[in-house]
Amino acid sequence: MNPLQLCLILSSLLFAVGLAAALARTHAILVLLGVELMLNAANLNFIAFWRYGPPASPADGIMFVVFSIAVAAAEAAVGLALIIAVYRHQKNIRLQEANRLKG
Amino acid sequence: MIAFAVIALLILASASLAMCLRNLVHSVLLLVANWAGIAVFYLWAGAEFVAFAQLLVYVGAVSMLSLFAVLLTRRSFHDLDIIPESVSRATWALLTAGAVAGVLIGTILGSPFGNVTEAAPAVSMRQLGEELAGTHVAGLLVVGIILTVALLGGVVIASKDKEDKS
Amino acid sequence: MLGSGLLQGLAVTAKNLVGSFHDPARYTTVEYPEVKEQLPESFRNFPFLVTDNATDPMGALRCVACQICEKECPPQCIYIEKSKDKKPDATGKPQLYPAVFAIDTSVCMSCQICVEVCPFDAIKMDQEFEIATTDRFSALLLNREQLAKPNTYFHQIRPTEAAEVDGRLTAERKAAEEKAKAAAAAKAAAAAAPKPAASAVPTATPAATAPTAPKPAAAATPAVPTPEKPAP
Amino acid sequence: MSAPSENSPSAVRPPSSGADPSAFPGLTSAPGSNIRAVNDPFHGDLLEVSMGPHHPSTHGVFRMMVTLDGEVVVKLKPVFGYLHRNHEKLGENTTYLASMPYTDRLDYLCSMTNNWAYALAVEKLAGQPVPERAEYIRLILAELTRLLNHVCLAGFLLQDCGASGTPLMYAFREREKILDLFESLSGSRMMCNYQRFGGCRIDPSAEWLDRVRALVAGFPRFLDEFERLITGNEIMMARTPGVGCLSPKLAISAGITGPMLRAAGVDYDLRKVDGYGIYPRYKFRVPLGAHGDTYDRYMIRVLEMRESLGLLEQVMKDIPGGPIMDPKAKLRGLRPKAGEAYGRIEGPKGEIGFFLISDGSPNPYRYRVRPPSFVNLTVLEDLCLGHTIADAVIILGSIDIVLGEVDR
Amino acid sequence: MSATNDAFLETFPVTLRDAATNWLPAPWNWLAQGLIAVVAVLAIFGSLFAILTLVERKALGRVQNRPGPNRTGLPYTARLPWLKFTEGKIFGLGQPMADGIKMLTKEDIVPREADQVLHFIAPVAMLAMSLMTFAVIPFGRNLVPVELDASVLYFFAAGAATELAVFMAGWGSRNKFALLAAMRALAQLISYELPLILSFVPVVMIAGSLSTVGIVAAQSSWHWGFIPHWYVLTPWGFAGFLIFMVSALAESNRSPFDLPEAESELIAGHLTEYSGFKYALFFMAEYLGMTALSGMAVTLFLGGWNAPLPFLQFIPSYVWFAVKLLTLLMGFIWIRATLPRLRMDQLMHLSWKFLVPLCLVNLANTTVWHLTASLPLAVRWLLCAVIIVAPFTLIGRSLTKGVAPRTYRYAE
Repeated sequence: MNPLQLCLILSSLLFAVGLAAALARTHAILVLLGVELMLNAANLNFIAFWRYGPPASPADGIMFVVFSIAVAAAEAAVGLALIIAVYRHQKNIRLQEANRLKG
Repeated sequence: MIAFAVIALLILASASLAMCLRNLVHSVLLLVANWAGIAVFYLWAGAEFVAFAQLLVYVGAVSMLSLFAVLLTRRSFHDLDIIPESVSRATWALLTAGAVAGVLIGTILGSPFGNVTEAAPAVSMRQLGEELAGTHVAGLLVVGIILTVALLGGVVIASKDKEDKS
Repeated sequence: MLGSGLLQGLAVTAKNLVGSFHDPARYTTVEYPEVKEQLPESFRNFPFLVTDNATDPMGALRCVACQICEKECPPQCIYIEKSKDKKPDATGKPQLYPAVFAIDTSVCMSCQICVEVCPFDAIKMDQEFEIATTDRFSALLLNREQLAKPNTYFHQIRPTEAAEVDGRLTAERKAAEEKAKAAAAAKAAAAAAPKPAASAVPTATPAATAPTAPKPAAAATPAVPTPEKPAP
Repeated sequence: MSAPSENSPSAVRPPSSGADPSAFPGLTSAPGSNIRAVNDPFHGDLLEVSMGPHHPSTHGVFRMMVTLDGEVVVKLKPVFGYLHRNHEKLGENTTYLASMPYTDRLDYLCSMTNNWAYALAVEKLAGQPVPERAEYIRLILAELTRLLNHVCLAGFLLQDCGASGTPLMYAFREREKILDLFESLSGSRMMCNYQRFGGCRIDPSAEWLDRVRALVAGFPRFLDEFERLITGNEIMMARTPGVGCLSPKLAISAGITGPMLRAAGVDYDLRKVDGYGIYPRYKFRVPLGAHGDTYDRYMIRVLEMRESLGLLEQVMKDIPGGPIMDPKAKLRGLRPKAGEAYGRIEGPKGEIGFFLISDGSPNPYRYRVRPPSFVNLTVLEDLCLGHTIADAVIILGSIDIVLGEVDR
Repeated sequence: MSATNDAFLETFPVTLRDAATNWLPAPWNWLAQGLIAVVAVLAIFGSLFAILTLVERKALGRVQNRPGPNRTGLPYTARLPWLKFTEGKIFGLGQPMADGIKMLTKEDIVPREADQVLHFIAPVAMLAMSLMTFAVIPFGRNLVPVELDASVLYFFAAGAATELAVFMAGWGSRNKFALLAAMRALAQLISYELPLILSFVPVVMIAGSLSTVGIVAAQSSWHWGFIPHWYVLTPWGFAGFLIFMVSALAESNRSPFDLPEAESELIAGHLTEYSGFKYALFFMAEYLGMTALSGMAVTLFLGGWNAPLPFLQFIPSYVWFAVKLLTLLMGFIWIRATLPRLRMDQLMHLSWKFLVPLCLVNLANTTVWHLTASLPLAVRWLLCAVIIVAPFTLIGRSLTKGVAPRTYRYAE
């Protein structure tokens, strides 16, 4: 097994953990954080390929991750704001009960 | 390789623990540890800039956001313990995740990767900056706009709507 | 402009910081156990009993156990037991003396009312304030022996008031002696021929600017009702 | 914590202008529009915090049960009595003279004015005249006490604002000078026990009067420096204006007196209204605020200090000689005729008054204190609602309470 | 570089390190050098912390017209002939040691309801994070523990984690005051992170480097031989420096931004339930964080270890760094001695409505500076000064609107 494969396996395991959390938990914050985990797993892949993959432009992998981190930050901010807004309306952030769009 | 093993253990253990715990604050803090672990992984892989960006954004900012969300959506100190999830739901989730992981790992192991480059690609800060402000300047602008919109959107969504104060 | 007020404030503190090294008005700390400030003469802490004779303090207490201070003391921290016998006082007149005189300094609030009401100048305020002890009870309950301090000590801590008191007391003594003499003479005269005695007896009146408050006329008002005493 | 369970009607604070405006027109709290009802189940959770009795900024053993919405105070319950010492009952069970040292311990910063108010009440009751010189000395001491109290207050207020002790230490530096004067006159720095019915206990020497003159001459320099440090400070200007506004209406109906009332713009100063002592003979002005907020309360005190200094300068010029104590004054065994009297003066904190009923015995039949800080404290909740917890602290500081007087 | 580069004193620390480690084989050599750097940082800044606590208390005392701690001496110093006059008190120099002993021997109280793990981790994490930031500060010409390409980024990434520790402390204590403090700390630290980072972006732009060593090197020359090239002497640099220092005050929880531990409001904030050694760790972390931020300010704006004038270069570079660092630290203390505290909402306004816009303006200002390089220096300087002072005045005026000093009427 070469190091690239190891890194990829690590990232897929991390992705699986995030997926399991997003599916199993009902607390909205945890679901959102599970999604964050999956995003991070993807970023791991970029870096792994940048490090061990066939040489392309030397900064491409890094560029990908930088943009991905920025977008992830935006996603987290909006997601958490949404959660707070939902909580304001329903006093609860269990996802099963947050199935109405109108408060 | 030992370093990789330690980092991988840190990442996976903190992630799975975070996702299993009942106490939300602990979950978030463990996730922060996980993010820090990922940053260490980047460092290990030689991507300094990404590692520090990861630390700054995730450990510095996203963690704060999550903690704020946790604090703002609770009723008391003891309100944090989440009700246990239903067993069937958890089972299905684990099965799905396991299946996905299996497929992914199977693919990874089955694919021929050939020879990996051993030497880490050398990227200087200056190079990165030029790339960011040159080749990828469109992306940079778009990200800037997305972040601004997200900031405004976050503020608008989370701010109290005054007229709704019944 | 924003920040000018802050800069002004910073200038003030800087001035004080620098001033504390050369300007005594900006360095007001007195480092207590090494340096002690001169106490003002009127400083008061706890009462003490004045005795006229330093070598035999118990024999020469001015206190005659009239118990006025005991009755007037606001927190009721004075306890007096009268003696059974009488001793001659400074004028030679036989007087009672306190068999027990105790002040609970843990209760005393240093108000000086006992001093003001004492008709005999027998109790005065002390200036000793380093009286911390490790025992809350017995060590703070001062008895007659601990309370008694000679008149010279009184002169030492409060020269003006002591001189004034001494002057008044000597005048009173002299008057009393003259009165006694006159009485004796009158007696002798009465024995010789029954006619009214000379009644012009000069009595000393306190000066208007006395450092203590003017006292009620004399000990001649014993009709002070005792306030209800709290249960011991 | 359990906000939704709190459904008692008294806990409801309606958003705008009070439950029953007709009942107590002035006494409805005037919270800002951002105050929510305590039992509103919708908007977030409330946190009930017990500030005190051992909290750094409650000025003693005072306790505030504060209900917070985030950082905003939505309910505040003052709890006091931790320092209750049975003052009034003690006064009824001791002689008139023996109550005098106890009055020192009411507002232990201003024992001289407490003494004076009590002496005034007894003098009224017993019909006791006071010599001219004593009146002068009393006025000097009262104004010095005002300086002392206000300068302390300014220091403590800044301490509550979070300045790490510096203004307070400057204030105490000046207060110390006044306390030294008190000590050399009466023998004690704070528990002066100086006034008597019918005059004062000790005649001040000429040297002492000179020291007062020197102090009065040097005080404005300190005040200028103090104001340079504080008054123009942007942080102070951000913290205090508009915080804890007291409307004149509420102030009058709640019985507020002293600088707090005058900061609300009501012209009421017992020195002018009653004209007790020799105040009517001298010219001084009474500063009045317009907003009744914390900044006004602070500034009114600073301005009052300046007025007091002017008054002292005038008074120090013509102190008459003569006795300090009425020679006929009876201290021990005073038995006033049956009757009642109320003696009040303008203390530094407000109207300090003593109400006495005599039944002809050596002890008063009824002895009642009207403590200014206690009455001023009653509007605390009204001032604090809608402000943050940090503001509640400085509002409490600007009310100027001394727990010895509040709890008695 | 001048000839003083290899003066004995200048190279002394490096020579010493090399002498101690050169005999080791290559990888061990590297490890030993790193370890020596860590130990040196710990020792120097640990003792600086100790002295700083004493200096702060003494300075506060002097400002308040009192001497400050001056009793606690060190044992046996009274026997030294040249210290005899101090009677063993040596101006209170023993105070930090006594404090340390007191802190160590005090009972460590953990509330029963507290989150034991977080309560324990918080001080450790706090201290670890503050110590990590020292890794990239160039203390002298060749004295930087770790030379990174993106060291400025590293500094702020490591510093960002301290707010988590504050949160852990406040949350883990299960105390309402501590919880309020935790909320405050989160909001404050995240709000001031932004101006803190934005304020030095101009420096990075102009210096063209994200490495601290490179930034210092870019400042190490003189205009006309006597005006140093420090960034603080340019209009945008000065504005950036001020914003940086204000944000640094807030980031290190120092007065007037000490809201998380606002004594008069929240007792001790997130430290309410801490005692003994854990409290000492927090205290230490606070001071170390302050020192690190000051060190960064020196590096970014004050020319790092460069001497102010060319002929002063004979003094070793680390001495210059120390002098500048101590000056900034004294500034921190001076401000603490003077200013009252802001309120939470005002604190946020200051950051979002004042500092952040100013930072953005400053960024534009820097561009102007960069593009007008052809103009004479004085013209360029004035132009940029106007560009930054005008918005400062305008925004400042809107910030303090309606709070002018009042006039009062008097009743006769």
